Amino acid sequence: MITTIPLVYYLTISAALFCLGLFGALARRNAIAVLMGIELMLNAVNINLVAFWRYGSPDPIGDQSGIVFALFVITLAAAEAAVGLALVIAIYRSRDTVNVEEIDLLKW
Amino acid sequence: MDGLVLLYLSPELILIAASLLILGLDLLWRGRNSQLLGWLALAALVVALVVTPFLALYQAPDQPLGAAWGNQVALFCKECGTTVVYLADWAQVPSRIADALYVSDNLTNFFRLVAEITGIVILFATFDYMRGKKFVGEFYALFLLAVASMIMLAGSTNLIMIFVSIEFLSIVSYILTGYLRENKKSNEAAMKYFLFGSITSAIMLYGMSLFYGATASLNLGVIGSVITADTNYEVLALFALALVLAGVGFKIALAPFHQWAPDAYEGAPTPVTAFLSVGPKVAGFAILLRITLQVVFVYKADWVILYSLVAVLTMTLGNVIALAESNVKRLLAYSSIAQAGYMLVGLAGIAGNNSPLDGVNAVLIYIAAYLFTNLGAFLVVIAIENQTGAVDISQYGGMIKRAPLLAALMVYFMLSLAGIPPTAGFLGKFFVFGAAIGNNLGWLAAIGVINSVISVFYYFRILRPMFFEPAPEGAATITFSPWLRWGLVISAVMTLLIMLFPTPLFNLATHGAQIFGVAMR
Amino acid sequence: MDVIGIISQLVFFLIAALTLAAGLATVLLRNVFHAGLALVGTFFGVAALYLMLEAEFLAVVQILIYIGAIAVLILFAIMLTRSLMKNEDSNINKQWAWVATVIVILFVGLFILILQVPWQHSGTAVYTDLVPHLGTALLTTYLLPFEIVSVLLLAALIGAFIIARE
Amino acid sequence: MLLVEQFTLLIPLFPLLAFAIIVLFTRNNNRLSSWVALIGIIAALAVSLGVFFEALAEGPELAQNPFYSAPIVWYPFGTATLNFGWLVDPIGSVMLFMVPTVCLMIFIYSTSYMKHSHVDEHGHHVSEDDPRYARFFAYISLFAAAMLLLVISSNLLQFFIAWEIMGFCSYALIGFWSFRGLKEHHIDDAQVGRARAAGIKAFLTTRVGDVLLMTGIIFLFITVGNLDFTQMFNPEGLNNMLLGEPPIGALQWPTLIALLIFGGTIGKSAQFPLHVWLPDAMEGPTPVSALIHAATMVSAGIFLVIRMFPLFVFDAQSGGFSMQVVAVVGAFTAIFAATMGLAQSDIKRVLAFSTISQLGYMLAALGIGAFVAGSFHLITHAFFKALLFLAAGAVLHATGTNDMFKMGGLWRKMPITFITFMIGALSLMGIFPFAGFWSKDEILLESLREGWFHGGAVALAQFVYILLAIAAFLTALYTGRQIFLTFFGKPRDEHAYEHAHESPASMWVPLAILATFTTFLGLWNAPFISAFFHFVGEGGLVGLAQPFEHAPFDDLANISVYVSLAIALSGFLTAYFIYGFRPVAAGQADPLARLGIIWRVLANKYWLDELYGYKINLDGTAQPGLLLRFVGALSRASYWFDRNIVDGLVNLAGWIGRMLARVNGWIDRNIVDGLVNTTGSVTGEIAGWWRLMQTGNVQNYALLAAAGAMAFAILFLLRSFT
Repeated sequence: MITTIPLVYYLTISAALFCLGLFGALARRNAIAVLMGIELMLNAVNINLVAFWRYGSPDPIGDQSGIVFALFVITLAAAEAAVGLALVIAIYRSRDTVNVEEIDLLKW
Repeated sequence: MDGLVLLYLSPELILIAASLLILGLDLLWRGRNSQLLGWLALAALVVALVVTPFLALYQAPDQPLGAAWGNQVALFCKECGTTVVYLADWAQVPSRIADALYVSDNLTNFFRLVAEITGIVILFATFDYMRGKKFVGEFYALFLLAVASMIMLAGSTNLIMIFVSIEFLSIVSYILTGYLRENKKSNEAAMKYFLFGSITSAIMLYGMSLFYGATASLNLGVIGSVITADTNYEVLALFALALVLAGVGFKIALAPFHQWAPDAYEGAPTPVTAFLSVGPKVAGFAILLRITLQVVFVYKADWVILYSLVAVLTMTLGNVIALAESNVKRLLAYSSIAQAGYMLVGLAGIAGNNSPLDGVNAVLIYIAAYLFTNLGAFLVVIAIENQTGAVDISQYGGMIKRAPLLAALMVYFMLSLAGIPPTAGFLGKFFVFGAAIGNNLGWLAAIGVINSVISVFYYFRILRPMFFEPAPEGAATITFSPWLRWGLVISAVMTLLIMLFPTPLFNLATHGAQIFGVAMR
Repeated sequence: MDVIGIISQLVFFLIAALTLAAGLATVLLRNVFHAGLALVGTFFGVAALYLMLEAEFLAVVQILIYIGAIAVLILFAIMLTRSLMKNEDSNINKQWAWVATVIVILFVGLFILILQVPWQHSGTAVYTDLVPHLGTALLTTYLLPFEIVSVLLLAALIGAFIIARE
Repeated sequence: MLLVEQFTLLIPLFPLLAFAIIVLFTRNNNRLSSWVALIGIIAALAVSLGVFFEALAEGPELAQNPFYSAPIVWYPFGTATLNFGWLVDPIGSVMLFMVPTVCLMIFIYSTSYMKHSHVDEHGHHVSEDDPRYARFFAYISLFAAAMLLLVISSNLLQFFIAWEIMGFCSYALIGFWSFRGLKEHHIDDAQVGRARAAGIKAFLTTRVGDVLLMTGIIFLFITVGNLDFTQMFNPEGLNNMLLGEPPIGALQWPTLIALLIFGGTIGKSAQFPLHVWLPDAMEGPTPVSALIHAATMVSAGIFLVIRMFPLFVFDAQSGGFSMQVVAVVGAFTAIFAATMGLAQSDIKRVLAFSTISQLGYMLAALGIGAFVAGSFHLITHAFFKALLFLAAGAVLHATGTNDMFKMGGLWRKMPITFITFMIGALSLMGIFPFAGFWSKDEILLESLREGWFHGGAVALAQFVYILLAIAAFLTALYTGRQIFLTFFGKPRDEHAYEHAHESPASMWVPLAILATFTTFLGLWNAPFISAFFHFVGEGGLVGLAQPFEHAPFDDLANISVYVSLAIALSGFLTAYFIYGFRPVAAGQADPLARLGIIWRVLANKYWLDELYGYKINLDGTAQPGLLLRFVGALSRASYWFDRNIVDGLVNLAGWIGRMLARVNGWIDRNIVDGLVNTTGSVTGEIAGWWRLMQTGNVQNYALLAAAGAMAFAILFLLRSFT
């Protein structure tokens, strides 16, 4: 398969997914939707890492650093999601909103 | 696995172990004896502080060292088949051996000291602040983890380690920021901090993946040597650097990645604010130094422009907006943004010629000066807030009568932040601007100098009500615990000593800078 | 190009199209719950891409953790906070046009970069069991971050508890 | 043998210790605090005099082999270490004689001056300590310590640190009465406001100079590689400076560095265009004025040029023009400040402008190379100016006003003050045989000789001579005016006259001592003795082996003496005809006001305060000038700006409007108003915009961050295609 699909394809998909995620993170009102955008960005990064590992590594079996990095990204995404959702729920409890635009007590 | 790994990680391990111990004891004691847990945390930090110099001075059995201070150890070195590698001098080490996950070198040791001192001073302030609050044990545990992750960030030389440490530091910081959960502002600060941090760290990760793609390695040393050798990667390296700067710049609060800072600083519990204004910032500089010098150093013309640009933005935005602030915490937030800008001036001033006025030295000296000065200023704010809840400049009236010590020390810290002698801050500015001028960035130094003049206005604006205005109706004199007094005394004395006897700091910084011999060659 | 090549290309394009479509749905769907479901779809698509890249273990991890844990967590959170978002006039904030501009420029920039850089192509056939090597790496070379992450997860757990408790 | 010089480092330590003791222990005991301060300065004086006499014994050889020791390693800069230590060369030793002596007089004087007397309900005169009496002595001790540290500094960085400590002390001392709760001491809110604004103004204005100085120091370190006075002026290091690429066009490195360093002097020694802080600094208590404006801070600026003189000389030798700049700035300031001094009604402000003017003399002398004359004037000026300030302080302490138009006829009430003031004033005018006569004449003689007789005509020195000669006339004129208004004629304010009385001994004894010095000190360098010259000038300077040429006592010197005496006397006589012959009556305007527009220009100090600095009004409010207004517009921050920005703009525009309307009646006020409104709204917009970035919406922040990162990345990408 590796011969038939160029690396650039994967990288393009990843770039597109990253940009979509960034859009979601910056343009969605709902804090949870923002989180989902961030998850998309992280997934895009993982595609990059795995593709680079598969195509670029001189020793893909012995040196799986791309995969390892992706694993760490997934793990930390989970930790981040846990803390982030806890924050969302705390905010929701204290002010009945999860709209990012309304969370602006602190400004100027 | 080499047991010595544990030795060379001992400061971090002590902190993590103490943190777990505190969690366990807290569970056991069900929230009682929180004061004891605080002392335990303090003890752990002190032990780590004591251990660190020994670690640096320890003579490796098979590798006698010339320098008294300078035990360079690479940990988890994949290529060399062992977990601990002694390095007499990085300058003589082939990049293959530099292929380590983590290093315990002079730079790490410098930041270990910085982190541990920060932790201790802030704990002094925390004892008062956390009295009567809930989940105190967990707070101390998380705080220790934050300090540990700060050190780990400074010692990382592998993209995975960098990412994990940054995230570790971030996540713990988010939690600490949102610690006052009944407080809407604290909640909101944590939320903003979290969202901003997650987005920028995703951007940074994308940049890291590009580094990996170009070099098939995650190690800074290897990435650097590949990128240095092949100019085809110039664009990629700089593109990736710009993306990575988003994540690191977020930690340091560099413009345009700074906007979370005032909000998060205002909402966070004040001791946490003090930590945020020093800890992540300083650790971010550690990693920015490593990335700059080990990876992209060869494209100096480009990153110098990038850093100069960001430095100008950061200083100017921080200082000018600070003029308009009346909340002391926000004001100090902008001030700390501006201070990071000065440090970045030093970074842009890296000529790589190992001269005493070189940027690496300058940044490290500035960091040490800033550390004590800024912590001191925050301790004053905390002392006042603990008693009166006041965080607005207008509420600071008559401090000279209500708390003469605090008022006098505040003058000193403000002088230091403004860079007026005889203070550590002056020394830092002298070196940082000197580095920039020495690297033919006279214009950058000039902008920095103009900025430091502007900053005098708002630093003195804090002092004005303290000295010249009557105290508000019914304002009591301000008392604070001996702990806080100790913190204040340490900060003030160190701010003075750094100016008067800078030699030890100077040596530390020089040793720290020496490790970059490889990159600078 | 042989048949297998054509088929694999077709499969790739199909997966890519599905992934991106699901991604687009995730960021554009008005109903957050639907967006969450689309997110699950995206995760599946990414898992399929991992499979095509012969990273089977990671594909499994993706499904277990991303879909099994993170997506479910997100869906729970959506349901907990759901009552609010019903009468929103828009799910997109005021700066969306700026954001769109930025991401379009960013995508073009990334695309140019991707085409321009001479990526290393040293990939060889793998077809072997990668998991033992991965395990070894995690417990030797990457032992330090591995252990640190365990502490980090504990910290995140405690933090989430402190922040979100009643 | 006991070598006093070994204890040089103790000199600043004594007052510093006094400061610490007062702050930490005795601050609640006024009497004890003043004694601590006095003992501190006396101890410093004792050691200083020891060092001074030892230095005198060494003679001119001291210049090349100064008392020098830098034992404390301070900054180990790799090869070049910067050590903390002391350096005493001839001129430094003279400073060591002058500074603590004058300081001691001021300290003694302050013990009485810082008491406020008022009449209680029983009609008794009661005298009460200033509420911050102890603090005052702490501050002036610190100030003296900083100045002494500066004098003995062995390197430029140490010098700079002392310099900056003084800057901060001057802020605290000028603004000493910017403290609420002094009403019962006749210090009203307006005075509080003025004091506060003056302190800040002094600090910020001098800071502009300090920043230039610091930049100069960094440049100097980078090019020469050392900051130690004994080592940095070696020919090798200096020549290194010339090797580098000239930084700005034709400006070579030595010129640039010398000018940056001179920038520090311009700020600290209140030279044009940074002189604006000094007149307002008169809001401080009078001993502070004497301390700052005679013995310490302003002298520090001149001393800086003296210390860096080898650099200036080197620059001149290699074709730079930094010395010309020093000469022109000095000469111009001398005459410029003298004109303004003519139009002041505040007794202390006249002295303030005279200080600026006299400092200009010193710099002009240094600028034309007359090193010894400039140095000598620095010393004599310190004595007679301190005397004048303290005497003026005695007057206003006694009368309760500092407006000369409310005084008159005081010589009968305060004879000692009058006599001492006269001695100081005659010295300032340059009347034989007082100290100022010798030193000022020396400067005039040098510029005369340099300009016309010494190797042909030198246009610059001619220019300097003419300016200084005119300034000498003006000096005599305004000083005469001051004397006649204050001490002669009929009392113009009965209340003030009634209130007036001779000062207590602790105030007049220092006056008498200073007057003695003022009378006899000039002989030290009188042309027929020239002891000062032999000591200070013959051995050259640290870092400059070339000895200064000794002007022979020839016909030219005789002519010069007569010319300058004639100038001074004619100035004094003019003053007599205007103010003495027919004394100004109560309520009568100043006769010179008939000069019309010129008078207005002078009385308003050329409107420079309005232009940049900021203007401090009588009611204690301050208006930002253009420069500060610019910063203020960016921020709307500091409270002066916040409250006054729009007012200030309106006032400025209104003033412009009035002036224009007066000259050209056809300018419509509406246009101006329209202009004001537009300006106001534009600046407001800018001010708002910066802060409005912080919207509170985290997605805005993140967008900026993402766009920023993207912009940097894309810029790098685009760069690769070009």
